[in-house]
Amino acid sequence: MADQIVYIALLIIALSIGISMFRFVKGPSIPDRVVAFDTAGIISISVIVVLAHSFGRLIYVDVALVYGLLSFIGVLVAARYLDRGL
Amino acid sequence: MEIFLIIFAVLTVASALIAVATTKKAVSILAAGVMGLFASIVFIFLAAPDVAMTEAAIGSGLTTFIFFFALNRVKSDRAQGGADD
Amino acid sequence: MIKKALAVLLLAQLCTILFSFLSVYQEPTSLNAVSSHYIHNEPKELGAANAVTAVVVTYRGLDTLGEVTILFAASVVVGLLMFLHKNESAPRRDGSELLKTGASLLFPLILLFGAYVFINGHLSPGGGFQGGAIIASALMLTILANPNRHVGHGFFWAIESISGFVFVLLGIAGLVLAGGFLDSRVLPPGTFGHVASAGLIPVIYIFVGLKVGAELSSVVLSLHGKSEGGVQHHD
Amino acid sequence: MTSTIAMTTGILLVLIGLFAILTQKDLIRIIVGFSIFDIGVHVIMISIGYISDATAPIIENLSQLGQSYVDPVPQALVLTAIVIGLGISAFMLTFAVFMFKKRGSLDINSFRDLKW
Repeated sequence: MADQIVYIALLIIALSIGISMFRFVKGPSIPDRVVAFDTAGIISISVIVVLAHSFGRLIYVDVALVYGLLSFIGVLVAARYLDRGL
Repeated sequence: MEIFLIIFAVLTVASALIAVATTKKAVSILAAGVMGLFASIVFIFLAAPDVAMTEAAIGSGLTTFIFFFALNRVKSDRAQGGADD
Repeated sequence: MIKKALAVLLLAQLCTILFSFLSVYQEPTSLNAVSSHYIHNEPKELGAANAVTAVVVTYRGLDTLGEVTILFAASVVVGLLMFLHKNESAPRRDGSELLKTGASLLFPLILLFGAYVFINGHLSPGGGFQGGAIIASALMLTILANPNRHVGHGFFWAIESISGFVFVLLGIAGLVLAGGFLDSRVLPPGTFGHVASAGLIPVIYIFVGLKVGAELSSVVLSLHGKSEGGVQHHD
Repeated sequence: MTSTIAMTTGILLVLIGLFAILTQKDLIRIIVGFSIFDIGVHVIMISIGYISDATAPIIENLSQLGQSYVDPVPQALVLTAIVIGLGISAFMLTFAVFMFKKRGSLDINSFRDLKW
């Protein structure tokens, strides 16, 4: 039962990453793509947490912590670059 | 579990292809960052959390930042409001 | 056009070679002798829970020393070249109020997390390199919020030199008091799984983290430019 | 199986990165190709160290020592290689900025000094 739940969760996450990658490929302007980058980063945090549960090693969650604290800085850099304020 | 590894491997290769094929430099750099992100998930599948963490902090984080810094320095000397690529 | 065709031809050959290697590759089911020795004897010998940390800091400690030296050389060259070509642009636009407040709020938290990552390097994933990268990212957040604020290179050079020096000194202490250069059995191994365990490994990793953090920060500062205020006094 | 999939990914990344290095004209995009190449090599190295159905080499308590763990040595090497890759990328970007300041262009076709 727990395995099925993990599979379903991973399927949903993979689908949402696919949607954000679609926006990344198609997005006509650069800000669209920056937002898609941010979304993909935040979704991958949840991938890592689900994988940590399914592999039974809770220490993998540290990787997700690093993502959570650092992924927003990339978006800030891109935003400041587009704003010509870097 | 292997099906999900295949999904993320395909996403990694796809974002690398975007990085090579796109015409805008900023998009190319962003796609390289996304590729680092998915590569670190592949590292988690390969039971290497240390490498995944390094890839998250350095490969997907700091590398993207210094690329943008360098791109900004290259562009700030160009005529203001020049070709935006 | 002919160049592109040649490149594709070359890559096709490389592709054939690599995939023919892959077609005969068998996934191993057990460790080889060296790695098996590292995994099974390391908890009793050194007492570090994370075997990767034990390999990086002790078994292959000399590699790590060479690696931080390469990073030092890279950061020196980046700083030198950027110093030769100063960027005399107009003052940059400041960050918005939201960005400034958020950055000053998050800066100590990210620093603290970086310190957590490299102090717990022997227990959980993480260590000096990751912690150093997190510290450099924290510095970059403040640069983004206040692009015109003067940040001197001197502070980072001082931290970098002191921690590099202490790293080598700890290695020599291992040579004198224990089995060899960078041997971590100078301090007692302690209880397995506690923060104060594994002998010298956490101490060495703290200095590696500080050194890597200072080097990456100085690379980031040099590439950002406009921070040569500390050096400008000399000319 | 797992390591075969990951190794295929790594080989494809290496090929894509080499293609970018060989065919792109712009210095910054060549460096992006280099970083793709770098990650591909790292993926290949880590997948060589993978053991079937093994877990990460982090021993939470001593009673788990009988479990099967993946090889820690490639992980340690890749750990340092990623950091060196960042240093080299910063170095190459600095050269790109330097060349731009000298020549006013990033196109490699406009650097003709040593061309014979």
